[in-house]
Amino acid sequence: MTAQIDRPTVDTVGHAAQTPEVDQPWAALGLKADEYASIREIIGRRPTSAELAMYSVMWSEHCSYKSSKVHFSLWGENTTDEMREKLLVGIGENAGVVDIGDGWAVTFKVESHNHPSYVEPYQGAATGVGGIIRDIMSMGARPIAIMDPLRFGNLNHPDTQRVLPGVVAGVGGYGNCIGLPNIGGEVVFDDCYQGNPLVNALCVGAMRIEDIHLAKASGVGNKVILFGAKTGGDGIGGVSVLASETFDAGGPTKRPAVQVGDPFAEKVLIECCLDLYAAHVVDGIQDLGGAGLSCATSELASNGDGGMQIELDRVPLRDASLRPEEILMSESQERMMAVVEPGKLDEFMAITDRWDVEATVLGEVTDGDHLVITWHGEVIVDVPPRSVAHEGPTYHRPLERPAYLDDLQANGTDTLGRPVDGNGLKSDLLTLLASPNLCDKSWVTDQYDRYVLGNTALAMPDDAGVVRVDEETGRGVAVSTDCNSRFAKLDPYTGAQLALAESYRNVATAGATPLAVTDCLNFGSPEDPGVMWQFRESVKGIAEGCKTLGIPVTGGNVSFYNQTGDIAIHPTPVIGVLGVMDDVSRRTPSGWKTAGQVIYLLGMTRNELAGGEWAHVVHGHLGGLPPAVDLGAEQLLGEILVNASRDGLVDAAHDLSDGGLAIALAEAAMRYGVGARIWLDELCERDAIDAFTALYSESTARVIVSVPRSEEVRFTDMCTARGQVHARIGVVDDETDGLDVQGQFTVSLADLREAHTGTLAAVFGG
Amino acid sequence: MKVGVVTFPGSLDDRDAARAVRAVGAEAVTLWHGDADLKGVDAVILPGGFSYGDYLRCGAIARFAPVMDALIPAAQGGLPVIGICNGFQVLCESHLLPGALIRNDHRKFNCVDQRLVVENTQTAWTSDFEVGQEITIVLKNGEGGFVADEPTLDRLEGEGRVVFRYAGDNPNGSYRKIAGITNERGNIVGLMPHPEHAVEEGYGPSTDGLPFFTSVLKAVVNA
Amino acid sequence: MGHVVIDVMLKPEILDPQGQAVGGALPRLGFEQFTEVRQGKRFVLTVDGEVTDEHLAAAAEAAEKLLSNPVIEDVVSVRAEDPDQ
Amino acid sequence: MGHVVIDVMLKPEILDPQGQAVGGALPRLGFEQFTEVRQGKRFVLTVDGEVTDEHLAAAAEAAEKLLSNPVIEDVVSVRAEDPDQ
Ligand SMILES: Nc1ncnc2c1ncn2[C@@H]1O[C@H](COP(=O)(O)OP(=O)(O)O)[C@@H](O)[C@H]1O
Ligand SMILES: [Mg+2]
Repeated sequence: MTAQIDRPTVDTVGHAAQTPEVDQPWAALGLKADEYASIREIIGRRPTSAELAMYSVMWSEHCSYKSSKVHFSLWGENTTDEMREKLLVGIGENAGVVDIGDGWAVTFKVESHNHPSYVEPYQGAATGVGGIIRDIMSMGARPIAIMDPLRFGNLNHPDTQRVLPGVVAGVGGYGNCIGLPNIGGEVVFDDCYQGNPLVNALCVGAMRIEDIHLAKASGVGNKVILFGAKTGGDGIGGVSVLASETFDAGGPTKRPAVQVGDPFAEKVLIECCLDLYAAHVVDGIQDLGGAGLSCATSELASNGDGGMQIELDRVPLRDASLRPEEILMSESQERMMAVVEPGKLDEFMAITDRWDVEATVLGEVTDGDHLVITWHGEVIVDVPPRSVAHEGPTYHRPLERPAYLDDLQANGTDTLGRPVDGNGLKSDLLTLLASPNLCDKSWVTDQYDRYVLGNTALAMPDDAGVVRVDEETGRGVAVSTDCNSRFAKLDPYTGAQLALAESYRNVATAGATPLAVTDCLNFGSPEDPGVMWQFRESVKGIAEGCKTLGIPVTGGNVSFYNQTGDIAIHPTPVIGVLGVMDDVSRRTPSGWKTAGQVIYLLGMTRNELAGGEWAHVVHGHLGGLPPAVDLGAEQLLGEILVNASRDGLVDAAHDLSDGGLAIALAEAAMRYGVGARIWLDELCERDAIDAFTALYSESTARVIVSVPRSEEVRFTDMCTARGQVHARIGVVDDETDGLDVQGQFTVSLADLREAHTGTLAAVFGG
Repeated sequence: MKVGVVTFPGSLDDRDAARAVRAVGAEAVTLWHGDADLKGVDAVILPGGFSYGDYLRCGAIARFAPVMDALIPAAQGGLPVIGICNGFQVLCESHLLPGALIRNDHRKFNCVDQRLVVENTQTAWTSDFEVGQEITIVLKNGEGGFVADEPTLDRLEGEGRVVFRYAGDNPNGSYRKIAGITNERGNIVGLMPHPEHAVEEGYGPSTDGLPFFTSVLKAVVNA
Repeated sequence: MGHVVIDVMLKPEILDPQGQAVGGALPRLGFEQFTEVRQGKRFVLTVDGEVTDEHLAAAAEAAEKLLSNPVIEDVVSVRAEDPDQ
Repeated sequence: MGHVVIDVMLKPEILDPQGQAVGGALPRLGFEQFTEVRQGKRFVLTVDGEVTDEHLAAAAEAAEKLLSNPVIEDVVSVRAEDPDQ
């Protein structure tokens, strides 16, 4: 069939050398004049159209991090040797890897697929999940769980009804079909995401330490193999255009072909890769994600010690009419590239055959230092691979603290009308429970399989997802993702640290020792100095916060241009923290079960309502300074929670965050339908606050725990000995229907549930 | 005592099914879709998942896998076989069980801890339950709506071949709230919910799935 | 290159949740004139050269065997593609 | 009672995992003659009385607006149902 198609003449290297004056569409491909000039300088002639395609996608914001890179020195500067101890693979690879003990390694990473998910919610979200899974696979790991931090515009906006159900169905459609438990995520609504929803996806994988694989092409004569799906015209230019283009209201957008995911193909690819790793036939491996073959070939070659030669016409095509530039840029999903010793080629092919996975030798590692790509025998690319993959442009974009910040921070919450009696406190509780950000999310999370693989020990709606890694010992990991972007809007440095603190606390609440961090930095346009300042502040906040907590950032992703017209989203640095447990069967759930257990509130409560849910929901207010961060207190609290879990001192623990104590109490009661009597007087006296502040403040470093009577003395002794602030605020009580907040109000379980459930179903249908 | 677990491309709960088999002290044997060979097993589990992506109809393509050429006659001959979720769909597509499974009436994938009532304890897979017993195991699928024509439904009811019925609200629009059925002989059982996700304390909603696997051990020993 | 088109619909007595959902959405968009919607599948099979009677017979057999489940679905047509479509 | 039939197919350049799965299964069942399979959707909309031009126009509009996603799909036909089908 291919033979019948007339091949248009291609732009060869020889031709390019002789025709320096040819006018090239570098601007349409998103390159700046000086970037084009520097490509010409690097290769000493004009680029061929294939080279231009490669440089343009690889030098896009999405692939080259050209606006953010200069700030990444903050990661390294804030990572101490001690933090590096458990870090087996750090920033710079497809995903970071940490040592969780007993010879096990875990890799995890969060990535964005925001813009594609706005254009085609189902496929955008699905391929977002597929992409991050391949990153994890490429480290040599078996993927073991996924999470999906999501942000949408106003719940009642008609476009949210287009976007949300599609995104959720896409995350579920891909994750369920590929057989990975979804163990958590976020569903947040805010008007700032109306024209620019955020679809982030996180994947966790596990392997034995000796099985770690890296993306590098070494060993002259080793074969370079493309395997998986055929290459089609999917998302050509998508990575550079889609990820970098803002959606101006009404304006024309470049709409490249949308990628369609095939989770079945990826499931087969996972099993096939694991068989390949087990047979030790893979020398280097790289997934094909954004920028497709351009990225995989140049990164593999750049990370290796030689050059690489590729015959591009060997690539199996779904569409025989694709031109070489298009093949290089195609973002067809479910493909991987491996580097294999010639002697192991047959075994490699036998394994791919068994899984019905198509595998094609495209070329080999050479002793040169160039990446050379031919098309039917003619050289169309001849470049130093580092210049494509790693030496793209770097911008020192101007930064400036936004002028509006002073007014915003001055506009605090003290003037907002507060409830004056128990009835008012109760009605605010019910209002908050029914609000979009605090309501029951099972309309979303019930669409995700949280049980597949049989290792899930904790998932939605608990504070962290917990999965077993080693079936013999029960060793496993806990992961949580968090970010309150209103805090980050008020103060990006503090806001980013608050996200880190919350995620850290959630992992500890489940009983795990926090170990490592991944982040997905969702921001507006880097060309806006105010946004760039927010970005810098956030990175600094995370990096310095991680140093204080002693846990390294192992990888992540930057997503810029999240804005509609000139209006950027709130800065949204989503933080994922991973913790380890020697036996996940001792994980601490968030709900009360046993009557008679004593409820303690750990941590201090201050008058901190700015940026919180109460101000947002009840008053539609955003202003003031976010809650103070105290990472030392978080660390101490984490140690208390982990020790308490290990020694069996607590049966339930629930983190206090959005909506404060009131919401945490209601959730703990609703979880298993067991109520409690609560008293606030001593707490109010100790912290010099009123009942309203006790219930709705969002002060950090706080958790409620339920302690069996038999352990109460040991528990309080431990707190006292370590200086952990604690207050006895109630008792789990199956005689109480719901919550009895003494002296203030009582609210039945039925009323709590009626408020809490149904908000999403009312909008999206039952 | 060997229980085979079939792996089709796209099977997902095969590892879980094997774990459940081991949990009751039996040996789990992997059966590959491409081999028309049952390796001498005493019973077979068709696990959950999305065989071949379930892109056409669930179970439709898996039904033609070589392993089914061996399994279909063996099942007809009395070999205990259970189809869980996608496995149930494969059994229906193979006409080893009547009816079919269609998209949930609410059109969404749904993962919940589901209550079921056990109605038939005469099958190879349910003898360790009590009639009328209520159990809670995981239900998770997008196409779990059991349908059949009225005469077939009446026959299933009349012959006591409805093995499990959903308790509480109908989770997916299944006709007559049917969650699982058996063949005339009682050796083949298909159900949408997942007993293999309820065999270990701490990793699922209950351990109500264990009797499925202990039952079949007895059925094999007594056969 | 020829094409055989095969149409498969759920039997009328089988519940069609997808068709129902579309049927429910149409009036909200201002389309009041449709009293019912059913959703089925359409397969397009490509053959080398013209579509022959053998192709059609094979397609009909594939339609019965694989592309439809007779318990719930009907094959409503198997035909060479109308060139004007 | 009349029927309007709407056919929607994925655009040719868009990956069709469903059609691919069927295309992969056919040879295993002995059908070797089909070089490609694409799977699409077929909607049957019922109207009271005969199908009029207004019905067809409304159906065509509904097809563009709701029944297909123009980013990945084409509406390949909107027609009154052939009475012989
Ligand atoms: N916000 C961030 N924080 C830390 N590391 C980051 C961040 N963004 C990107 N990285 C790291 O930079 C490297 C390149 O990122 P990316 O291009 O997303 O990887 P990939 O090509 O695998 O998708 C990765 O190691 C990634 O973890
Ligand atoms: Mg990668």
